[in-house]
Amino acid sequence: MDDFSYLKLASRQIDFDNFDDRLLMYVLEYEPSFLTCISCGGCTATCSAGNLTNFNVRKIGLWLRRGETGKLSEEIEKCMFCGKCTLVCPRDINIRNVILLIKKRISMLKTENEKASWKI
Amino acid sequence: MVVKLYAQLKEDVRLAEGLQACMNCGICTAICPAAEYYEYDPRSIAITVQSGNEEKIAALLKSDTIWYCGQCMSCKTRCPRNNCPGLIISVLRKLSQETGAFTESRMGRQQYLIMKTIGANILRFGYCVHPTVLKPENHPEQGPVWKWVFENKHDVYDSVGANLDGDGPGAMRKIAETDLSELLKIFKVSNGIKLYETIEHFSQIKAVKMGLVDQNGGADMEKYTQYLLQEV
Amino acid sequence: MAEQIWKNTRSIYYRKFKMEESKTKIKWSEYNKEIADDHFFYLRSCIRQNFNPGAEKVFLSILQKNLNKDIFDDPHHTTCSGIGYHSDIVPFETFQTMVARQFSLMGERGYKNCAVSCITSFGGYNEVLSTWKDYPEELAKARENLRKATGREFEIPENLSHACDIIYKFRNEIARQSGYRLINRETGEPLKVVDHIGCHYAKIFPEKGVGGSEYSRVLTGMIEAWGGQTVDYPERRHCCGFGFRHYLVKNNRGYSISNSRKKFVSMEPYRPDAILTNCPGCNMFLDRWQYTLAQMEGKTYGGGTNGIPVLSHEELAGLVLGYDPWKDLGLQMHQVDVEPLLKKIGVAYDPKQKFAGKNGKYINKPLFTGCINQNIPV
Amino acid sequence: MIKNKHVAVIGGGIAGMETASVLSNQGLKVTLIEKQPVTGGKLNDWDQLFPDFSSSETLVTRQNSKTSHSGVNVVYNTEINRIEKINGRFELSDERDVKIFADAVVVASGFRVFDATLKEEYGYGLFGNVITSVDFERQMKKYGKLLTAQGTEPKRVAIIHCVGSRDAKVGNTYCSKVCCITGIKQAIEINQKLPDCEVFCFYMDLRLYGSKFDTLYLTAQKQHKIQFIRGRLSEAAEKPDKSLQIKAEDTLQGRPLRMNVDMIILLVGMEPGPSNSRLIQNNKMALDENGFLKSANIHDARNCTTQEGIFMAGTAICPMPVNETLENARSAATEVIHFFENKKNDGRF
Repeated sequence: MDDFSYLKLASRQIDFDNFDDRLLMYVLEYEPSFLTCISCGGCTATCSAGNLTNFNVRKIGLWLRRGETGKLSEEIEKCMFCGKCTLVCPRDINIRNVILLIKKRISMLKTENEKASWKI
Repeated sequence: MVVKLYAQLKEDVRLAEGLQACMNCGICTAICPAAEYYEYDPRSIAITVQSGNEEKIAALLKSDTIWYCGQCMSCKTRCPRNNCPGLIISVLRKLSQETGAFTESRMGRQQYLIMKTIGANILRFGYCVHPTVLKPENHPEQGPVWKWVFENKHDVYDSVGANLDGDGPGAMRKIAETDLSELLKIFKVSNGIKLYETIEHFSQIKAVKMGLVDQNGGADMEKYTQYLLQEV
Repeated sequence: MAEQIWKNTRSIYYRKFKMEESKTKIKWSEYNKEIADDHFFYLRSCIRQNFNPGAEKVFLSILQKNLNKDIFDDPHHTTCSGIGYHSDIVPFETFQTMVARQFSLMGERGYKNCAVSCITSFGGYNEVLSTWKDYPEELAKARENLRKATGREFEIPENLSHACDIIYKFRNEIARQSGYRLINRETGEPLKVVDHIGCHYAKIFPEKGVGGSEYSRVLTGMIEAWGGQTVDYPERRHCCGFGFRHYLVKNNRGYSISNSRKKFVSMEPYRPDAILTNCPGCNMFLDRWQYTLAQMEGKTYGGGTNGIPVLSHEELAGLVLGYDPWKDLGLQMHQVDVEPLLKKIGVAYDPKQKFAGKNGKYINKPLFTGCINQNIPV
Repeated sequence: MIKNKHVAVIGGGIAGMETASVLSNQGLKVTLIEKQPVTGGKLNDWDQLFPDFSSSETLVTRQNSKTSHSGVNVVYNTEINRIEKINGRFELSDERDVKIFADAVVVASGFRVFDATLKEEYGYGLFGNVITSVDFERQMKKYGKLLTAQGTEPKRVAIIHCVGSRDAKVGNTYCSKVCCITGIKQAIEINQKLPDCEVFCFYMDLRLYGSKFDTLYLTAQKQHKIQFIRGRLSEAAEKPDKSLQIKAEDTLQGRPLRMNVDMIILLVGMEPGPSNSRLIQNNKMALDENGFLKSANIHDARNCTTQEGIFMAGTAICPMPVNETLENARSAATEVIHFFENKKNDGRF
């Protein structure tokens, strides 16, 4: 039989119907101010880590809202927790806390061994 | 004097047709078949070209990005500003080939393969596609029926009333030498042959750079072809 | 003389027209394009004549014998090089000159209307004509190139129609002559047919398609005129995934199959009896990819081991008009068996003749047909 | 002097009523001409107004009583097709050749709602669960909540901005100004009535220019969990269960996005009124590049048409919300009085 493995491509389309919002719900429970993010990018512009790496705080927020736990668990490690993002946010969101919460929940997951079901 | 890349893009009449003014809405990316399966975003292509930024355009010309578009032109139908990102891509690809930048990306380098197959078919058969060159081993997805057609082509085409390699009209008829020579002359006067030669020229340079050389140190294009076929 | 006036005024007029056009609110569902009535110059398709030569033969026959029209099949015409153009190895300048040569042959034979078999060519001709209207310098260059290369001159065609436009135009006449309806013989229910319109039919120039681009009527009009039922499905307008350079390079074919798969997944719940296409590439890909996907996934999207039969407008018209599925239409060249559809319609056919050569000559058989080899489990 | 002057106001929507009652209160003779059997115009169909969720009906009732108290003569069921200046006065006529003579005219003929069937790819008119923002208002007025075509409560709704606005494909390149805030208002209303329903707004830019508009945006996010996705809707298609598959780009990520929703609401824009092209025929009025009535000067003679003695008010000039329409109508009245008091052209046009 022919080997058709060369034909397999992964879809990049964001599929809202298969969207895992558990991490988002956790963050919103403790930091409801995150609801008001308008993706302006003020945080990214001032970000200490972002000036040294390709870390993008605005995208952290987006990925959180799109249930992309896998991407988050890697990216989040680049944050230096300087807190400048929180200072500049026009919606007064405690972004530093949002990132801390993401980190905390993900490390809890790792110990809880839930990883498999979370697609990290 | 170095002509700016953006100025060169604008020389092609298709750029004005493809890019009037983009307002960054993403309606094109939403339904783009390539955006779903590749790291590709036609909206950002339009925005980059619109910016006229030389560095960014130069980077695009060397990138895989411009080779992801499948030219379905679905973007044209939807754009609220009557732009056509697919047409912008055609212009970028043209410049990428003319400047040799295409050999800097994996997807771009494939132009050599296409020129050697479809490009050669056009001048050899007068058709883009011909059953003698559609070998089942290179087209396993074509399935057992095509394999049967290929292996019994004269009988099969004959049985359905086609005129494979025959004189006169009909499906898959042989194109007369006089017509083929007109095609070749058209390719000569309209820069078609020049483009084939350009692709060949830059591909050879790339092959040498990659160490794919023959005993005399010249480009070994057979090795290069094999390399491209494997490259993923 | 008319040509001269066209040349002098068209550019200014057209620019103005384009601006006004964008102000005009077009109700596409009510839009009709102009399709010539008779005297066509036929332009073949590289892909169709290669994979479905019977479709082109039957198209000529339907026009000449069933509809009593004049259509000329000129042995001198060639590829338009459109596949090369869209995979970027043929410059736009060369493509324009190739198109100009086809027009020159047309004029030489005394024809003014093109009947185009291929959707890529059809879109390409329209792109070239639109460019010549907008940029007279491009037209002048094409004239100069063609003259220099071949000594030929050419005229702009009066009408450019795709073969499916012509079948659409005469769909009711075909229905009157047809011996078969797209109705399930056993249940009396109309057959469910999904359409797939080739992207370059109307996505680039909606005004060149019957009913525009979003809900083109060109294929649904045929289905309904011949008794069938059309089915709308979410990915109806999505590209089949040919992608020119993507199919041509083996390592890129994942793009092609992934996009076709999207369509099959989307149409599966409607359980269509057939897929109707107007583009030679789509017709071939939607047939072949069903086989490949079944080999990869172990299932088909049409239930069973066969898949959903894929037919082009010429093939479906030929079937309802009673042309022989094998000798005339060459439907044995499809991977997905068309027999389930033939049985539903009630088309008479001889199964023994399917893979027979001319005059019944034995020429072997494919290893298997349909999507899954029933003798070897996947 | 002014007391003897007769002003004809074309259009009995809120703009026409406001201008007419102000002029009448100033002692002028005013005839308000309405094509429908009732005044109130499009607001008769609206449920609640942004940004304060006040009742549209209450506003129309107030306008109606103000109009009748001020002594405006209202003519119903009459659609003016022709305005011609004859012997220094204006002759207005409808297709039955009913004639009304006036010393000045105010055109307050309003706008036309964009016909969403022109955006075929959104499936309005084809799919039962694709509705417009106008349909939404009617539904809210009738049933008090949003229901799908199948009569169920939707679990997920997408609100689509810029339908028929900022779109060269349908010939409208301008912004309709009111849609963004209407979308946010409607999103909040859905959440209030159906708290379990997820609401998404697909936008290109959120043009929330009004002083209270951005606050409403914040409220929508904070209290009503409305989600905003930056990307213009490319297509909607019906699935076998009558829900809708929609596609847009999440432009902030640069990735295509697909979503299944129970309903979509198209925020349809404002188009030039259908009578504009007829009204300008027999006088010096003109249309602007978008087909609305052209102002003599968009800064300080916005209510003056290019025909001396013919004025205009409200959305006949350009898209505007209710409160601006009323202000604009009062300023039109001022222009009329100015015209009668001082016929000199002060250089504005």
